[in-house]
Amino acid sequence: MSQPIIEGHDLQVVFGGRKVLDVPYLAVEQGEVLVIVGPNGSGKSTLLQVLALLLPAAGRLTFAGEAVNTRPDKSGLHFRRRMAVVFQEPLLLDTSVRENVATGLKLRGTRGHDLERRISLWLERFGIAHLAARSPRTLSGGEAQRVSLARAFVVEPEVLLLDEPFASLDLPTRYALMGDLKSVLARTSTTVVLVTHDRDEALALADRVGVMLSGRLAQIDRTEAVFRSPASEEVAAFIGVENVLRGKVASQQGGLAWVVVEGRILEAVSELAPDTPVLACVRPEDITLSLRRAGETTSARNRLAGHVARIDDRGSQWRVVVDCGFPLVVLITRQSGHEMGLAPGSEVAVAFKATAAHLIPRA
Amino acid sequence: MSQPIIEGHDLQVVFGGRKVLDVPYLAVEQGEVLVIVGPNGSGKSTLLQVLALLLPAAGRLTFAGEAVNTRPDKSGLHFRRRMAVVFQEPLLLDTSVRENVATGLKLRGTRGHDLERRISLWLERFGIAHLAARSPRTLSGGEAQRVSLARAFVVEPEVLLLDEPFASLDLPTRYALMGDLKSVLARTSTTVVLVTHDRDEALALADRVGVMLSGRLAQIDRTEAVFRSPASEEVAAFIGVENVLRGKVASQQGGLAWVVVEGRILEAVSELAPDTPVLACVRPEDITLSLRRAGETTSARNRLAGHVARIDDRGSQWRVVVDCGFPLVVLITRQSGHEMGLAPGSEVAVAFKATAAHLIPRA
Amino acid sequence: TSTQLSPAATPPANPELVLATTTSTQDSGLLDVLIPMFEKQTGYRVKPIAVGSGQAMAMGERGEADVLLAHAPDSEVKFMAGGHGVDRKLVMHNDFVLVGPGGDPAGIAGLTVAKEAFTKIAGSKSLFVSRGDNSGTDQWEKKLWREAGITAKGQPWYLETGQGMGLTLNVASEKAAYTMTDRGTYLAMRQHLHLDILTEGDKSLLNVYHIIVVNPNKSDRINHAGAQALSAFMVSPGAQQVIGEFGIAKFGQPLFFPDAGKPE
Amino acid sequence: MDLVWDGIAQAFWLLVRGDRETYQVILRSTQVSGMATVLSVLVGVPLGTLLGLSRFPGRNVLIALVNMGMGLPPVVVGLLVVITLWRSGPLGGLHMLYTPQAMIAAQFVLAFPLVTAFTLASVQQLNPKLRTQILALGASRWQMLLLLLREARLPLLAAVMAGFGAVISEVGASLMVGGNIRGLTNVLTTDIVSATGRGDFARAIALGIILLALVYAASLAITTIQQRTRPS
Amino acid sequence: MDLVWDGIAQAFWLLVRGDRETYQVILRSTQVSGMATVLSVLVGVPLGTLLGLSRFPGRNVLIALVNMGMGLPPVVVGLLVVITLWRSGPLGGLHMLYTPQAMIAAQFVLAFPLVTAFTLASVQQLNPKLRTQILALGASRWQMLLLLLREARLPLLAAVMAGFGAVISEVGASLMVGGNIRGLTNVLTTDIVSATGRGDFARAIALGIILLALVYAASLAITTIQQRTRPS
Ligand SMILES: Nc1ncnc2c1ncn2[C@@H]1O[C@H](COP(=O)(O)OP(=O)(O)OP(=O)(O)O)[C@@H](O)[C@H]1O
Ligand SMILES: Nc1ncnc2c1ncn2[C@@H]1O[C@H](COP(=O)(O)OP(=O)(O)OP(=O)(O)O)[C@@H](O)[C@H]1O
Ligand SMILES: [Mg+2]
Ligand SMILES: [Mg+2]
Repeated sequence: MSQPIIEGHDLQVVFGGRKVLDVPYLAVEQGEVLVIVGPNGSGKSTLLQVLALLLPAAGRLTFAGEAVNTRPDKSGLHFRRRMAVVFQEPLLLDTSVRENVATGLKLRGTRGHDLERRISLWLERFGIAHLAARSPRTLSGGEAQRVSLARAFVVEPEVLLLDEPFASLDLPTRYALMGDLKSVLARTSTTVVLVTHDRDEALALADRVGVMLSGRLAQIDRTEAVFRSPASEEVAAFIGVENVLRGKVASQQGGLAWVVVEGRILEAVSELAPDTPVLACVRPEDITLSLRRAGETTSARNRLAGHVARIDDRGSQWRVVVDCGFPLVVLITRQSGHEMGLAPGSEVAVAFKATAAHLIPRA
Repeated sequence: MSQPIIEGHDLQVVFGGRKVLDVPYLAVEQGEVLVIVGPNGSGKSTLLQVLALLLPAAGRLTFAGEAVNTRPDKSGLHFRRRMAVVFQEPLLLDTSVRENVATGLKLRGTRGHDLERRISLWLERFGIAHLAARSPRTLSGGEAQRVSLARAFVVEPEVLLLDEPFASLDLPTRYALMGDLKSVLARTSTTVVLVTHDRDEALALADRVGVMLSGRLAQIDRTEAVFRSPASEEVAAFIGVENVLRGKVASQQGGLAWVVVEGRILEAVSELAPDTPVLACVRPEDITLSLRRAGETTSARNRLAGHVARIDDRGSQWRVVVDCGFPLVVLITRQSGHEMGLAPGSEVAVAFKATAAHLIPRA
Repeated sequence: TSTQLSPAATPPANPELVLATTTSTQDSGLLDVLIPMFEKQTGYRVKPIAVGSGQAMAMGERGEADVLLAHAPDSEVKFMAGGHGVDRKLVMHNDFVLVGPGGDPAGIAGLTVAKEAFTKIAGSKSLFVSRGDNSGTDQWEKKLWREAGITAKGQPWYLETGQGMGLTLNVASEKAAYTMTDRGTYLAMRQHLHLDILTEGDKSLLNVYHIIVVNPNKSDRINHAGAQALSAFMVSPGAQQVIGEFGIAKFGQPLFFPDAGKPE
Repeated sequence: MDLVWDGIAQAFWLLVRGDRETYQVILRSTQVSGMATVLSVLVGVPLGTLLGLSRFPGRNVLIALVNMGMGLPPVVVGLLVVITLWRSGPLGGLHMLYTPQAMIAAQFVLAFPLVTAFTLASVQQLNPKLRTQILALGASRWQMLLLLLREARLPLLAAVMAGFGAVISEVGASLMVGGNIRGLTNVLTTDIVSATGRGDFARAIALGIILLALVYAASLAITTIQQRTRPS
Repeated sequence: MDLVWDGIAQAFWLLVRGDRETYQVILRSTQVSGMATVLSVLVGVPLGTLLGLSRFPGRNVLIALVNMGMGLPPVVVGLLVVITLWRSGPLGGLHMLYTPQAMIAAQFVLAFPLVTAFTLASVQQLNPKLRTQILALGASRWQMLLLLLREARLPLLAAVMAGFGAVISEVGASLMVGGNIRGLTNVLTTDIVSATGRGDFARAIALGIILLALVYAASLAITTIQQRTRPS
């Protein structure tokens, strides 16, 4: 792999006596899309601001191999101009929309025809050309967000730092932009660090995902890896692995482990030695659910009988809690829920593959 | 049905010469959750502000049967105090978090123990008790949003007007709050008007959904009805019915219509007369997709053969465009996509029920 | 006459000249006539700074002014004795008058001896407004109280403004009080005042103006030549004639009486 | 510069010796200007808020008038107040001329445009959506005004300071309407003028230093309040 | 009140007759105070911005000094400038006393604390995140300052007006430093004082009215700019 475009060592930020950010090492690779997810107040925006050289942090930071000062002083200007930031809250300047979009370019000395062309292009792309002469004070939430996006993209930077950039956009626009973003990134070699609360956004865009918990990067890895194999119970809980079952490895052979959970045996792909206490994580969408005739039992491994304890309507999906000795959360489409006529009390069978169960050793 | 709590006639708002809101009639029923969806800039926030008596509008408005002035003047104070609003952008006062949450109650004259109890309760519920003494300027985006929510909920109003209230909350919190909200609303008889861009939020919470397009309520109906039977092509497009097929009713019998689309016959539940030009709407998630051996054809109605033209990764779901004479968009889980080993060019069969196809007559 | 003197053949090396003058000469407009004359004749550029006689002499002492026009004989004598000035010439006089409300509660109307008037005012405890600003007028008034053997300062009926004549006259008018004023200022303000001239004509009410050339040793920046030129000009026949005629057109009577060459 | 040192020494002695007259003058300065400032805040803050928040025809003319008010020459104000309070003037019957009350009136006229203009500027700079937010919280008109002013408290305190600073250091109007009558209407500034007029520069400087110290004390108090209310 | 009418009539005639001296005095007032205002903006705006944006030890003391500066008595400033410029003073060699330049210097000392304090207050009221946002757009320190000031332009224009209003209407310092020398350093306010001293109230009022008109014209210009830049 080539040299990381941004590399941080021992980055720390303390606010009001509390360590809000504490990252021993972080590398952002050239051209990748790194998505940061995490609970509110976990330090995502703080990390982004440190990377953007806007917030002084303890530690060392290099940009394309060059050491940079983490204090937002003059020495950082050169590097700041190679990046662009979309903040969580679009803070527009008290001038026209067009001027707002022009500002970043003007500050970098772009003038004349080139300036006009790029402004028009990006106003167009974000669907705000008709708002060009308006004052930001009169914009709707989504319109303001688009201006904020256009303002960052127009400078066509090497690194884009985006803090929940699509939050207040309507769905069709959001999907369109996500598509656009992917193709733009594929063409140029722009590096993106993106903070989001939208799991689908993360899955769709990310090359790698970092999970931020209480100021620490609890896990940072390729997207599939994070979602399949969360590094800890907390990560698992946060990224939506709702089923974290306490058990113990009974035996293991050829990378397949048999785990005892509440008296039932589960099969999982794992190299862990027998007798290791473990947490078995199974993502709700990896579990299939089918109706079962009353009284019918099943002895197959990873195929458990139970009954529906509770159903939460989550829009296009239902979150079904199945009691099979222990509670197991299953996600099914609204559609199939209706078809099965599922209701609390329904007798069901749940099943998942050995590859869907991920084991974390526990202390 | 009892008397609507809010009723509006001929509500109109004009900004800069443009009619931003134009609603001939709107009734918000006592105790319901009315969700407003629509593209950016369509007038959702404007509508909410008019209902909150914060923006003067042409037209008439009644609150629990009483006529109210749409100008935000003194006469509206009494009614404004029976409502609470969460704005799209949390605008907190320059004092402590606790004071911010206290403000609404204090303005209504609540004092002493009752005040303290309710503040503590709601700070707790939104998980911000530890932030009570902090200045809002130091909060993270999600923390600020929680304060904004607590500030509205603490007054326990008759009507809650919420403008993208969960936008910057992390997913676990969002789900927890959506669950809480449902149970709170079930207990009290609070009326809610909620603006959101999150389709799942709408599906999970709404009793009724209003679709706002260019300042007009293009459709307002029970949730299922809107999502199953969009009133127009535009509504269909906006709420994510991506398959809108131009056709003509060939024959109709006993509520079942046969429609010709691009030379293929589709079955749909409809009372429309033969020869009516129609648009057939099919939601991508209502279509099932299966692999098909190369060359295999199918003659069954609403079961079409085709091949995968394109796959968009949308996180936990894939959006698959199938070319079956005309393009048909299908949503499948990432899981089953992987299992089928789906790729552009794959030979597939798609199928949907007659009840999943909804016909709109076209001009 | 000498007013037709041709301008100086050669302009002086250091034309700038600071004249510290009493406010009355400035306010009456007399200097507005005399100074352009002088400037035309000699090529000097005079900066007349109108201040009280007290401040004028303080400026002289520090060498901040080159020449003074003052009307506080006692201080002037001290000033000369202190070696601050090198040449002091009598220029002109006008007179002080005692003015007061029409009702004249102290009954001083028609008196011609200032001392008597002061005694009556003090005896009846009638309000009296003093300038109290250490100006020439103020010093003169203080001297008259002293000569009358009265300690006025500190009495409840004796008010001090610490300000110029114009303001003091206004205060006296509004408070229906007595005050001592130079005739010129009173005449100029008469129409707005509820005050009448009650005592006048006493010799002790003569207000004498001298021009003093500041000791050039005070500062190496003093324009001594200019000071001497102005001093000479003020007592020249041409200037003296202008002084004698000034004010007749406006008030029907002269405001100043030329005194050059007369004994003190 | 010897004069300045003399002045500092004299100021020190005046204060230490407890010169009764000096203390009286300090007290009077504070009272007159303090009262004038309080009155201008009572008038200027509501007026400035109103001008900042509402739109009505003629508003710009009014704002220009307020801005002009910041340039009201004290001597002209003094003159007009004097003319009004003269015995022959419209308010002559009040017998207010050359009293501290008259000085308060004149200083009020000078200070309130400053307070109004500062208030106007700071209220206008608030996020306009803040008003809507506050109304939505259930505020009445008055409650909204109070909350808005709390949000703008930083520049408002600057406004109070500007008003107080302008009038306590002002001399033209105080002199004309007060008359600098010793023991009755003389204040620090008018005493400075008369000391200067007497050529007593050292005393003038001494009083000037005392005045500066007074203003500094006031501004330190206000600055402390102002900067404390805003966490960094 | 007849005096006021006389004054108005006289003001009218002075202007219509095109009295050369009057026009000269108006011009000199405008030039001197205009220049002093420009200088105070050049110093006060950067200083106020610095004080508003950075934290350093002693900052509060400095802010208090600036606030105190708003209460600098013109006569004290005049006195100090005079002492400095006196022949015996440290800058006596400049021969600046009793010149318009000296008046500009004194007025600058009076105006710049006002401009600084206004700037400080308005910069502090800006959203602190705005600085971060502007830096993120790629602004250098200077570009950031300029953009911030553009955001705060409303109260800044009020600051300019306050500075100009304070000095053009000021008389104490101008009198002491300029000496009210006819044709050289007399300005509107010092002329008003001397007309009042002469008892020529009508002329005093006439000049006062002209001064007010001048200030009103300036404030109308500034108000128009100020209010135009902010769409409602
Ligand atoms: N003062 C104004 N002048 C002109 N247009 C305005 C003004 N205020 C609002 N608008 C326009 O009114 C329209 C409706 O705004 P509104 O905020 O109601 O949209 P919205 O549906 O809430 O959008 P979003 O999803 O982006 O929040 C927008 O196009 C906006 O630009
Ligand atoms: N000045 C401050 N003083 C004290 N705490 C602060 C300050 N600024 C930020 N914090 C805290 O730092 C933590 C991290 O904030 P940050 O904005 O990085 O969170 P985040 O992960 O972006 O959250 P969100 O998802 O809500 O946007 C928060 O708990 C916040 O309250
Ligand atoms: Mg954040
Ligand atoms: Mg909106």
